[in-house]
Amino acid sequence: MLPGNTDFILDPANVIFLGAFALVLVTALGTLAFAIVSARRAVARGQAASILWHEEFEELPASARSCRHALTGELPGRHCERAFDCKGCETHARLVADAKPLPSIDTGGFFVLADRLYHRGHAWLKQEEDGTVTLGLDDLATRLVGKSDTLDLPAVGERLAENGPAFRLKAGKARVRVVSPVSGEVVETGGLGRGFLLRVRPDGPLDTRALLSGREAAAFLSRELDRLQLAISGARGVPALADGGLPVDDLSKAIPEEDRDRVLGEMLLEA
Amino acid sequence: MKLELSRRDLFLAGGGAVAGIALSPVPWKLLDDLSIWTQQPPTPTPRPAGPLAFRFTSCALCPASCGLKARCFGAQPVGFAAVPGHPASDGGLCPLGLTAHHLAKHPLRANHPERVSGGKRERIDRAAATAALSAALAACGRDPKRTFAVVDGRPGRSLSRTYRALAAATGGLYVTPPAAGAALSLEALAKRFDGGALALGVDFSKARRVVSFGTPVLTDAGTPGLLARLRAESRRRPAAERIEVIQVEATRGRSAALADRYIPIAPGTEAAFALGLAHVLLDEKLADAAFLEARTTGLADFAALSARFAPALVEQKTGVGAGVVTALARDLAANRPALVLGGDPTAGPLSGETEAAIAALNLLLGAPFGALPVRSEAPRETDGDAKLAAATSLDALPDGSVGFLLLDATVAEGMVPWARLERALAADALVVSFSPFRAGLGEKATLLIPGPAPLEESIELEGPADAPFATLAFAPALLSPPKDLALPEEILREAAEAAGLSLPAPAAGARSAALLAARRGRLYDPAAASFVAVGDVASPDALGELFARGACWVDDATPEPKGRFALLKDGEAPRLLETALGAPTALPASLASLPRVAVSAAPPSLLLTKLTRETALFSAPAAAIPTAARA
Amino acid sequence: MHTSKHTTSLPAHRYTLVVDLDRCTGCGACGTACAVENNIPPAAEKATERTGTVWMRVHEAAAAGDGPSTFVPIPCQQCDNPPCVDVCPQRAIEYDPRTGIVAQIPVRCLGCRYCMVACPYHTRSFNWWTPEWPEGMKATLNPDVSIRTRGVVEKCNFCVQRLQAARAKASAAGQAEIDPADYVPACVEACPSRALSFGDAADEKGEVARLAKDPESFRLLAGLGTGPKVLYRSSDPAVRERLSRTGVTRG
Amino acid sequence: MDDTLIGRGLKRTPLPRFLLWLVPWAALLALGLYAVYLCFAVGLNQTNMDNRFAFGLWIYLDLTVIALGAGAFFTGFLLYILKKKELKAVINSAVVIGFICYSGAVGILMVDVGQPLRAWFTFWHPNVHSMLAEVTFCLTLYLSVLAIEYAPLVLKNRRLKEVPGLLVLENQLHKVMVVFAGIGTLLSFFHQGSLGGLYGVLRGNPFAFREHIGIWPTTFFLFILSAAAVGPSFILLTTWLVGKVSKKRLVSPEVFQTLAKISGWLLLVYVVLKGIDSLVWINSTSPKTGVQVSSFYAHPPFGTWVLFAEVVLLGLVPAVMLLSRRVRARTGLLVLAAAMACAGVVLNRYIMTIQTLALPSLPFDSFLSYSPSWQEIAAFLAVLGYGVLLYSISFRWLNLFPEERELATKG
Repeated sequence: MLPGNTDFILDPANVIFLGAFALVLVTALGTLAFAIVSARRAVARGQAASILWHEEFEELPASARSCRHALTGELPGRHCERAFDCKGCETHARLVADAKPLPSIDTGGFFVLADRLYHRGHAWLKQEEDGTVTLGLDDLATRLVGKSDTLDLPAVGERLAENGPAFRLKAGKARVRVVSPVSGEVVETGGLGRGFLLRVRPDGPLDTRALLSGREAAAFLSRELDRLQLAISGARGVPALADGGLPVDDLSKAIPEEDRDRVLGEMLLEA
Repeated sequence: MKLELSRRDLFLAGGGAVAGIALSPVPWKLLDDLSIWTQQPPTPTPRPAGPLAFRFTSCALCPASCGLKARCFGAQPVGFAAVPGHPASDGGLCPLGLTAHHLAKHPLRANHPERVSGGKRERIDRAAATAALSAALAACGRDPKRTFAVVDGRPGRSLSRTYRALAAATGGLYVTPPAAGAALSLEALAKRFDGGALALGVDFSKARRVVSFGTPVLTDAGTPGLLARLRAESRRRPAAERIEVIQVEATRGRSAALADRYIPIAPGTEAAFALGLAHVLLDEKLADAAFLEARTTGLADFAALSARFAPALVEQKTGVGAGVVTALARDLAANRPALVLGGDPTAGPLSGETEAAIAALNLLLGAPFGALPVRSEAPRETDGDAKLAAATSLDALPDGSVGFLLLDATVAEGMVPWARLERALAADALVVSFSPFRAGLGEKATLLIPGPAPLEESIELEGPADAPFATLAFAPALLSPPKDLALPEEILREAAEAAGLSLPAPAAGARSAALLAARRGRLYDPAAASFVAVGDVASPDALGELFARGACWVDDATPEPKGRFALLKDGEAPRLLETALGAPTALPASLASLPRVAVSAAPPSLLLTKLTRETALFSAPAAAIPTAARA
Repeated sequence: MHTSKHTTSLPAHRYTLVVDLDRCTGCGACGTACAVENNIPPAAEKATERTGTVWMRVHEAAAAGDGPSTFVPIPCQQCDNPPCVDVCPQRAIEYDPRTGIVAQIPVRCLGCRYCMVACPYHTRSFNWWTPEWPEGMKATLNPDVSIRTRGVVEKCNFCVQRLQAARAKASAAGQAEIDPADYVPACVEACPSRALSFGDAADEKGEVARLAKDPESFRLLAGLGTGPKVLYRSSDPAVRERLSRTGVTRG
Repeated sequence: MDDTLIGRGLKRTPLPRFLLWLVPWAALLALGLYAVYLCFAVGLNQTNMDNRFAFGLWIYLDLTVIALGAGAFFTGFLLYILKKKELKAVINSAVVIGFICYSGAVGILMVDVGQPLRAWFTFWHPNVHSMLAEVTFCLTLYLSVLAIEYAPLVLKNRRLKEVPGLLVLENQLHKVMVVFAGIGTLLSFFHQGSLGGLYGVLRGNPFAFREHIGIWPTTFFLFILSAAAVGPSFILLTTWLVGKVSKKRLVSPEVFQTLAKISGWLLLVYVVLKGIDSLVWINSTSPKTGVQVSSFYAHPPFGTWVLFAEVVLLGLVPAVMLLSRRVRARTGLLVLAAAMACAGVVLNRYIMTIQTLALPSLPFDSFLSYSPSWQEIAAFLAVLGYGVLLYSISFRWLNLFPEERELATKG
C-alpha cells in the first residue's frame, strides 16, 4: 500500500487513490481521537456533571425550562437558556438589583420553609451552622414520590457536583435521580425520617444565586403543580379533578403506575 | 533533585515505546512479510523425483498403439506429448494415453493375488495362486469336458507363445478377439479374395470419399485424429483433392456431427442402402468397370440382385430419400478413390450380410489395392518344432465346457463381451485374470493374479490393423512394477511345471531376430525423429537398444497379390436379399462414453472425470468411471 | 473502441495460439493434457460442467439441422486488452508486458470471482471444491506447477512454467532468446489432429504471424475489442460467420 | 433489568412478548449461520453459483441493501450538512438501518469470497483501477463510520448514560458528528458509485458496459443518484412499518412529507438521467460493439418490459407520486409510492447483477439460469433476521425516534 510493500507501484493513480484514502482515514480517526480525548479531559476536569446537565436541559420540554422571573410574573413567558445557572445571568442580575417586591403568591398548598433554598430540580438546601449544608427533597417532590422503595444515597466521602446527580430513588416502576444544588463532599447521609437526606461540605464559599427561596420558591412550586397536572393528563385516561386541581395531599396516588416513571422524570428534570 | 518514577510514568514509557514501534517500519515490514508468507500455496508443490528427461515409448491401452513422448522427472513420468511423425500414430494421442501414467496407482489397481468366493475378495499369496493354477491345469488335462481356454488381446507377444504352448499341452483353446479390421468390415472383404490370405488396411490419404456405416471414423476408430487431420489439410487444396466423409448412421453420434454429410438411416437397413448405391452405380454405369473386370467374379449375379434395389425401394426401406441415394452414388463415382467402412470397433462388427453388401460396394468403387491397401504383417519368429495351438475366434468356444478360463491383461471387455465368455464356462469353472485392475474382466475373475500395469512392462505392440502399413514397437516400460508382483509368464511356467506339463523354452529376442532376418522396413527413432533401414542395423543388440529408446518399426509397401474378389459368394444371395428386405431393427444401445474406453483393457484414469463430469462432450459419464474408484 | 494502457504498446513477444477448427474433433486430449501439466485435480463427486475446474474447454457449436458441428476449444484468450486485469481488487491477475501472457496468481486471489464476471469467454474456473488426488496419483503431479487451494480462481496461462524453463535453459546456454521448440503448451503437444499451433506472433516470419493475417483466421467476440491472442481458423465461411457473432444476438 | 433499559416515557411491549417476537428472527439467523458454517467448512460448493453464474443471490443482496441503506448517509448529509432539522426525527433510525444494511452486506461478502482470510490483501496489494478495490476501501471505512454514528445512540441508553464518562463521550461525539456525516457522505458517494461502476466497466459485456465520464462509467453516477433517491423512501417505508408493527406514532407527518419530497425530486432527476443514459447506450455504446440492444431483450423472461418497469413503472411513476401533494396527503398512497421507488432500485440492481450474467456471450452460449441453493437463501434470510433483531433491540432499548415520547404524550 505504501512504498516498501512488495509489488508497490508508484504511479499517479496509486498516489491519488491511496492518498485520498489515507486522508479520509486520518480525518476519521483524528476526529474520533479528538472526541475521546476531549471526553476524557472533561471527565478529568470534573465537567461531566455540567455537560450531562446541559445536555439533559436541552432535551427538557419548554414548560420545564421557564425562567424564575417568568414564574414570578416579572418576565412572562421567558425561558431559561443557561441551564438554570443564574450566577452569570445578566437579566437575573439586573432584576435582582431592581429588587421589586414580589406580589403575593399562592403556595399551592405546599410548605415553603424560610431556612431553605430551593433548586429547580426539587432539592432543597439548608445552610447549617458548621459550614455544611443539608440537602433534601422539597414538599412537592416528597408527596409526588410518595413512599420511596429505595433511596440510593451516595456514600460518605463521595463528591457531588452542582447540577449533577445527588442521589437516586426508586418508586414502583419509576427510577429517577435528583439533581444536587451544590458541589461538595458528602459528610453524612440522612434519611427520609431524619429531616435531611445528605449533609454536604460545599467546595469553597457557597453561591446560592441560582436557588429560589421564599415567595419565589412558592411561585415555583405552584407552577410545578400546573406542570404536573399537564404531565399526568397527557397520559391517556387519567381523570383530572373537575376544577383542574390535584389532590395535593396524596399526589403519588394520582399518578397511574405505568406513568409514574415518565411523570417523575419530567418533574425531576431527567430526560 | 530526586527522580521519582510513578506507575504512570512507566505506563507512559511503555505506551510511548509501543507507539514508537508502531510508527516505525517494523510492523509494516512484518505485515508485508505476512502477506507474502500467506501467499505460499497451502499444499506444497510436489518435489521432482529427479532431473527432467524426455523418454519415448508407445501406448498399449488400445490397438492404435500411439507413440508417447513422456516428460519424466527422474523415473517418474508426469505427462505425455504426442509424437508427430511416429509411424504408428503420426502425432495421434487420446485422453486415455495422456493419462496412462496414472494407471499404475489407480484406486482399482490390485497388487496381490486375490481369490473371489461368494462375492468376497480374499488376498492370497503367490504360492496359493500358483497351486490353484496348476491344479486347474492338471484337471483340464484329465477331464475332456473341462477345457482350458485362454483369451489373448494382443497376440504375437512372447507371452502369447506361452499361452499357445499351454493350450496345446492341455488340448485347450487359444482365443483371440477379432482384429480391428474386422470391425471396419475389411476382414469380410479380404475373405472374398481367392488369391490367398489377404489383409487390407486403410489409407485415408488416398481416399477422396469415405462412407462410414456407423464407424466413428473421425473419432474413435483407428489412429486418433488422423482422418480429421487429413480431411482438414485437404480442404486447403483444390476442390478435386478434398476428402469428404459421409456418415450413414441411425443416431447422430460424434462422428456424424463431424462428418461433411450425415445421412440418418433406419437402424439395421444398411444393407439395403448399400445395395441401393450399388444399384445406381451399376444402373448408371458408374462403377469401376476396369477393376470389376480384372479383379472380381460374380458381377452378373450381383447386378441381378442389386437391380431389385431401386432408389424408391431403398427410400421405403431405409427412410433415406431416393434422390439422396442417387446423388451419393454419383458423387462417390465421380470422386474416386472412395472407400466404405462399416461397424463400430466398440460395438462389434455388423451382420455378415451387411458386410457383404459393403464389400461389394467397395469393389464397385474399386477401393481395394488403392484406398484399401494390402497390408503385411510384422515378421514373427517361426513356431519351429514347438507344439503351439493355433488362434481361434470366440465363436470356437463351446458352451458350458470351459473349466479353466485364463484372461490375459490385454483383453478389453468391449471387444470380448463377458456374456459370451460366461456362456462357455462349465460349472465351478476357474476364471483367472492377469489384469492389474479390479475392473473390466479383471473384476469378473474368480482368481485375480494381477500382472504389471500399463507402462510397467515392456510390451510388443503391433500397430492398428486398419493402418496401411504394419508397424511394431517394443514399447519400453517407464515405471517399475511393485517389487513382489508375480509376472504372468513366470507364474504360468511354475504352474505348468507343477502340473507336469512341459513348455518350450521362452523365445527371448526371437521376434527381433526375425525382424532383422526379414531385412524389411525401417525403424523410426523418436528421439532423433529419423528413420533407420532395418538393413542398416548392425546387430540384435543395436536393434534392442533402438526399441528401448522407443523406436517403432514400419514395413515397406506390400505388392499387390494376384487373385479376384467374389462379389457374391455361393449361396449368399438369398440371405443378403432377406436381410436387405427385412424390417429395421431396434436402435443399438449407445456404449460409447469416453473415446476408446471400450477397446481399452484398463479403466480410465480418474482424471478423465474432467471430461465426463466437467464437460458436456461425453455422455453417460457414470458408466465410464466406476464411482467405487472414488473411494 | 475502448482503449486501455495495454494496447498503447504491444509486447515484444506476443505468444499466440491458433486453433484450426477444421481439425478439432472434440476428443478432449487438449484439456486432459492441460490438466496433467497444470496439476488440475480429478472432478469432485458433484462437479458439473459449470462447476468444474477446466482451463481448456471444448464447446460444441452445432450447426442448424443435421449440418456438421464445429468443436471449439476455448482456453483463456490471452487478450492484449484484457477485461479482467483491471477488475481484480488485489492485483492477482497480471498482464506480462514482455510476452502478452495474462497470468492469474491464485495465491493472491481472494476468490471474489469478479474477473469471471468480467471475462466474456468464460475461461476461468473457481475452485468450488478442495483439490484432491488419490494418494498414488500425487506422485504423478508436475513439480513445475504449484497446487492451488479451494476458493480461488484459476485459468490457462499458456503453460508459462514451460516458458520459464525454456528461459532458464537459454540463459544457461548463454542465449538471449529461447528456442521456440522449447516453449510449447501441453495442449498443443497433445492435439492428435494438430488443430493447435503456437508461437510468437511478433516474429513476422513465423507461421503464427502468417496465420494471424490469413483471411480464414478470426477472433471470438472481436467486437468487444479485447484483442485475444487465441485465433480461430476455419475454411468454411459459414463457420467463421457463425462463430464471429456474439451469443446474445441469437434467437 | 429490561425496564431500566427502556427510555423514559416510551411504551414498549412486555418482555416475554418481545422475546417471542424475536424467536422467529433468531431462528432465521441461526439457520443462516449454519449455512454460513457450511460454506466455510465445506466450501462454496454449497451454493448454486458456478463458473458461469459467478455472482449470485448474495451479490444481488449486497447491491440492493447497500442502495436501500443509503438513507443513513443521505439523511445525515441533509441533517448535518444541509441543516434539515426536521430529519432529526429519523436520523437515529436511519443510522441503525444503515448499519444493519452495511454490516449485513459486508458479512455476506465475506462468505461470498472463496478465501476471506485473504481479503486484507485488497488493502495491502490494492489495484486502484478496480472498482471492487474502491468498494472495499470505502465500504469498510464507511461501516466504521456508521459504527461511530451508532455509538452515541447506544451511549444514550438510559442505563449506560448513568455512567458519566459515556455520556460525556456521547456529547463529544455528537459535537463532531458533522465531520462523520461529511466523511460518510464522501465515502458513500464513492462506494455507491463504484458498486455501479462494477458493472459499467465490464468491457466484455455490452449489456452492462456504459460510456465513461472521466474514469467512471455512467452507472457510477446513476447508482449514487438512485441510492440517494431511494434512501429517504426506504427510511419512510421502514419508519411507517415500524410504526405499524409497534402500533405507535413515531414521527410527525411533516417528516414524511420532507422525506417524500426529497426522494421524489432525486428520483425524477435519476429517471431523466437514466433515460438519457439508456438512449446513449441504445444508440451508440452497444451498437459500437456490434450488438443491437434489442437482442438483450430477446431472451425471456427479460423482455423490454424490464426496461419499462425499471424506468417508468417503478421510476417515473413513483417520482411523480412522491411529488404530488395530493398523493402525499394520503399515507397509504405515500407509502405505496415509497415502496414503488424502492422496488425500482431493487429491480435495477437485479437487472445489473442477474440479467448481465444470464445473457449469452459466446456464439454457442445459451441463456443461463440460476436458482440459489437453500444455503444461499438461508444466508440471505439471516441478514433479514439479523436486521430485524438488531433493529428490534435498538428500538426497544435505544431512543430511535426522538419525537416518539412527545407524540405519545400528546395522545
